[in-house]
Amino acid sequence: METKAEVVKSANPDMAELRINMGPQHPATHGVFRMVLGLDGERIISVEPHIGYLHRGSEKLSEGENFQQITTLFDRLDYVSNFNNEWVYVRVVEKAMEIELPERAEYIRVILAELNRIASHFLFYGTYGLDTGAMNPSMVGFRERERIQEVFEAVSGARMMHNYFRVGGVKEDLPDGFVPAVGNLLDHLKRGYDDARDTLTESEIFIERTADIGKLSAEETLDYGVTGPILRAAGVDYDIRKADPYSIYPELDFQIPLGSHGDCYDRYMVRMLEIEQSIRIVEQAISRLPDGPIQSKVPRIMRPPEGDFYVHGENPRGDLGVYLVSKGGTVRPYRLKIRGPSFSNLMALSSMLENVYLADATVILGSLDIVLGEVDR
Amino acid sequence: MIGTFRGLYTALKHAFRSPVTLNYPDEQPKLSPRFMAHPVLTWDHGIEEPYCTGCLICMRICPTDVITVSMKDNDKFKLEESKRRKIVDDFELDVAGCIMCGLCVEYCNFDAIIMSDKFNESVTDRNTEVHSLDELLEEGKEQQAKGRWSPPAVKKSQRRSAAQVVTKDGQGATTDSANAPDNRVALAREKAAALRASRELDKKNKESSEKGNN
Amino acid sequence: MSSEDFDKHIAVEFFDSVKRVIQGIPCDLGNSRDELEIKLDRKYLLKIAGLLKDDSSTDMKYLRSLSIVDWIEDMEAVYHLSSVNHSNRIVIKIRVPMDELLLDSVIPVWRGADWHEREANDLFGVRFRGHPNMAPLILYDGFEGFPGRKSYELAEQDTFYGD
Amino acid sequence: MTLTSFLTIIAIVFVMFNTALVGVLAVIYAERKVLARLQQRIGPSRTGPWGILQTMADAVKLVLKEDVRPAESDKVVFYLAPLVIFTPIFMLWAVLPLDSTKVLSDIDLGLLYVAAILGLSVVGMVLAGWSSNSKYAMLGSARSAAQLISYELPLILSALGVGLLAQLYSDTPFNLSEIVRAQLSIPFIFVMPLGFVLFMIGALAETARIPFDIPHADEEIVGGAFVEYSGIRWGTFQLAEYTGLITMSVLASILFLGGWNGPFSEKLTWLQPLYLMSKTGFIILLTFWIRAPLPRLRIDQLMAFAWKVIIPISFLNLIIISSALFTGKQLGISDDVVKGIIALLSIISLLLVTYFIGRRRRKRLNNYRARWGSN
Repeated sequence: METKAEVVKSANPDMAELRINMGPQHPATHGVFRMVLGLDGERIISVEPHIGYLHRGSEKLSEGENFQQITTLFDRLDYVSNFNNEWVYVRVVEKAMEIELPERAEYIRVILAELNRIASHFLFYGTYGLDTGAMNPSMVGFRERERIQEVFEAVSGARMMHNYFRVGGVKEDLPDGFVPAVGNLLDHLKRGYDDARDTLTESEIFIERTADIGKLSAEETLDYGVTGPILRAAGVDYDIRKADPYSIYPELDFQIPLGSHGDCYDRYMVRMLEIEQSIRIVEQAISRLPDGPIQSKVPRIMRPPEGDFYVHGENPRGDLGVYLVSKGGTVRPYRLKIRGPSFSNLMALSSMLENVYLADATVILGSLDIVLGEVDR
Repeated sequence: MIGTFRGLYTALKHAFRSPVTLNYPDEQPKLSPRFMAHPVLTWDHGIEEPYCTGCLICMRICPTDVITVSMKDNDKFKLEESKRRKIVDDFELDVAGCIMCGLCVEYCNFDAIIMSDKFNESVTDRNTEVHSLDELLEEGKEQQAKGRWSPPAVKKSQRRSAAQVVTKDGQGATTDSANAPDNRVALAREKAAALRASRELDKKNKESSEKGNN
Repeated sequence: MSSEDFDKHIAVEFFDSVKRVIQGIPCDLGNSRDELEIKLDRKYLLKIAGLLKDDSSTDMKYLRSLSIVDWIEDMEAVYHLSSVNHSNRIVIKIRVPMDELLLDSVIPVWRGADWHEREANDLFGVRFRGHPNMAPLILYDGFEGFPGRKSYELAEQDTFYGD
Repeated sequence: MTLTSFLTIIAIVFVMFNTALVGVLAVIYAERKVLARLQQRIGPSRTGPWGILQTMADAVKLVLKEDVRPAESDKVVFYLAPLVIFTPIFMLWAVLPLDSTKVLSDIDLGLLYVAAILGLSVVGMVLAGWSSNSKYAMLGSARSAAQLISYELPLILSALGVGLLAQLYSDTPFNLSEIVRAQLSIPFIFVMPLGFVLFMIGALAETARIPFDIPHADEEIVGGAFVEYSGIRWGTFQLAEYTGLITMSVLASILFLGGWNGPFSEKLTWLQPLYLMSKTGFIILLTFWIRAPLPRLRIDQLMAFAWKVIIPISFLNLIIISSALFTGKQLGISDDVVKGIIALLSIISLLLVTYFIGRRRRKRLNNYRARWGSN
């Protein structure tokens, strides 16, 4: 069937389409992402996404670094949820070298990764408020994120680029006074979540701006390879922590929030409800945190055996997968493919932006919650 | 319009809470003891020499290759004042390239390098970011004076094995610096020698230019 | 591969349903760790993709990722598929000779392969027949060479460690 | 027009322009501080005690900045546009009574003058957008034209309502001073709250403030009509915008909150300007408060909201007032009872409207609450 562009062009052939550049320098593109939009008045006719501005060649770099150094590379992929990235990389090497983790290390990883998920969703909340025009949500979102980052700094020494997970465990044990600190952090987060919910979730204008916008049906979402909150907002129950459980998730009880309409408001709601679920997970994990060693016996120079290994985890943005091909006996990976969720989520954007208002383009792009570090790698 | 009024009411509630932001230059942020800014070298006050023996492990493990180290014989060792046979001759750290990941501290066997908390270092031109040996030692003394680090009772290599648990294959942790193929060490020595030569060159033509213009 | 090797990782009935679905296509089934591995010739790629996706018992609706591995003498395209309802996973591995790097584009089966194929073309030079818009995705226009390949020297990144 | 009276007028206008400048600096500073307070931030605290000189510092910076003009932009119109926006808003000050005696020109058709002059600033916006030869600016000017024009109607209609009510008290109801005197007994906000709400919505849209912020929606078209301006020329736009905010607040407080009336305001006349300023300040704070948590509407929703909801209701408001006045006069009911009826009808319709606006929200939230418990 004819796309909108052809319809408009055939109607008035000599009319030049108003093409504007949204990005790479633009307040609403969440990073260095450029869209060339063909406009007919305020409505978008054609979309041309351009990526690659943040391409650092992480996959090629990882072929030049040995297994201890690659963790620093993974911190910089999805720079909003660093622990989750490190976790997937560390798990792929552990799977290759068949290393068992001590119980305490598993619990530490779950606590930190889920706190990172909360921080990442609060960042989404802040920027999404700004996309629709409200100023308060950004402060509410960043205030909560700051509190979580204080705990991260106490544990790993850095607020974002932690480099804290190691193959077979974690770098250092938790600082003393960590458990009470996380305890009152969770109270703060609950109050912060209430503030966040009261400001935006029920505001008429916000619902007017996001309900039934950027709708994507379940089949289409899956066909594009879109995963994470966007897929769950379309009603598909696929969360890797439940579908392909890893670490100690089977022992924790939590729900997977699902949407029904698959539009921007549902994506927003799914992420907000995920904050609640993650708070529950951290509470359970904190209460059952065992003592014991935090690092299993791992040679300082790792040489994984020959073969190819694929591991994926539930990153706040979707299904982050790492495919490691190793030639056995070498200190560096032969090939390390990183499957970023935002890379596939962004593919669905051009089909969502057909025949939509310019103002909605910002809202839809915001609802995808993409991070360009993971798209361009 | 209940949603809008609830939003307005929450905004009003925020007005009666104390601000969370920090008036930065006047109120300094409270850093945790594990805060990682760029690494600095530690000073052994007992024997008045750096802990670093120039063993090049940090140079090898650094993902962004910003550390350049060279080694020389320790004359204090000949006078039996210190047990260190080799001592660091020259140490260069390019803070601009350093990604503050902490791998050098983790892999150093002599507790010679620690992460400082000097995050607010800004410079006006690009190449003053390279900290030389004495600058790093100076900053290290500062950190020690500030109490962020004190010489540990147990040596690091013993500490690491205690923290680990034996897994199925039971491989021991072997420090691999000994059996690295020797061309690596030669390469490092060349690079350091080239560095020292270029610095002498700068010094010479700086003096000649001063002699020239005054 | 007989079916009892799979008992510890992959459900046996899943393995039987896959065999039933693709019995017409010459390929060998393997077991890479916990995923069913299918190695086959590139001629049957589109056919097998369509079969696996449409059949309700295998239901491979979600193409996780397309990775290209450069084995110097030839290239290997690895398709990671998984189904959302049964959470089973399949890996399709296809060897592509170095002199003729050409594959059929799987966009008709999975819309999501679009950018994966463009990225593979940018970084490795593997062309995909039938791809609607093969513009460079990650690299800027006019970039010579294929950075992903082993032959593309990593600029002086040689660390002093290991082999 | 003797020379001396002409010079005095010039002197008065000069004083008023300076008060406008100082007022704008104060309002910008107040906005940044109040918004910071609403978001648990500190706000400007670096320049001067509590950051008071912050806006002055910004102004000096803007003056020192280079004044860039896009390549093929239309030179004359580009330089003219900021003035075309600022002058009509500043002309409104001529008619606003500061207190019972001091007003620059006490003309009888003050309200009509306001209604006429308000429409002119739209022209400036379109000139600015069109002349700066940039796609974003052109989009911004098209948007602001659409919005300003369609939100003038509710503004003028609700002001008309005030004029109608003022008939009870004086024979020249459009004279702003008369309107203020008419509210001696009770400010009109209590008589017609619906009128006040409509006027505020119109005022917010006129000054392009959130939630009617689309002329320069930062996320979508990055600054709208004056995206290509820089330096003090861009400063004049900000000046025009914030003077518009002050003017609208003064107008709102005159029409609805009873201008300079307040306890002991007849006896101690020096109190009157203070009352006016405090009421204007209250309304300005109200706009800051509205700005913090509310997102902005999309352009088509904005237009639909104006034409399908707000304008019909402002007609309804007029009908209520005029029918109540007419029946009151026919049946000889006393003025206060008539005002009571108007107030009652106005409150009822206000509640009806708010209920009607919130129905989509209820639909979406209920199915969430049903599935995920009270959220």
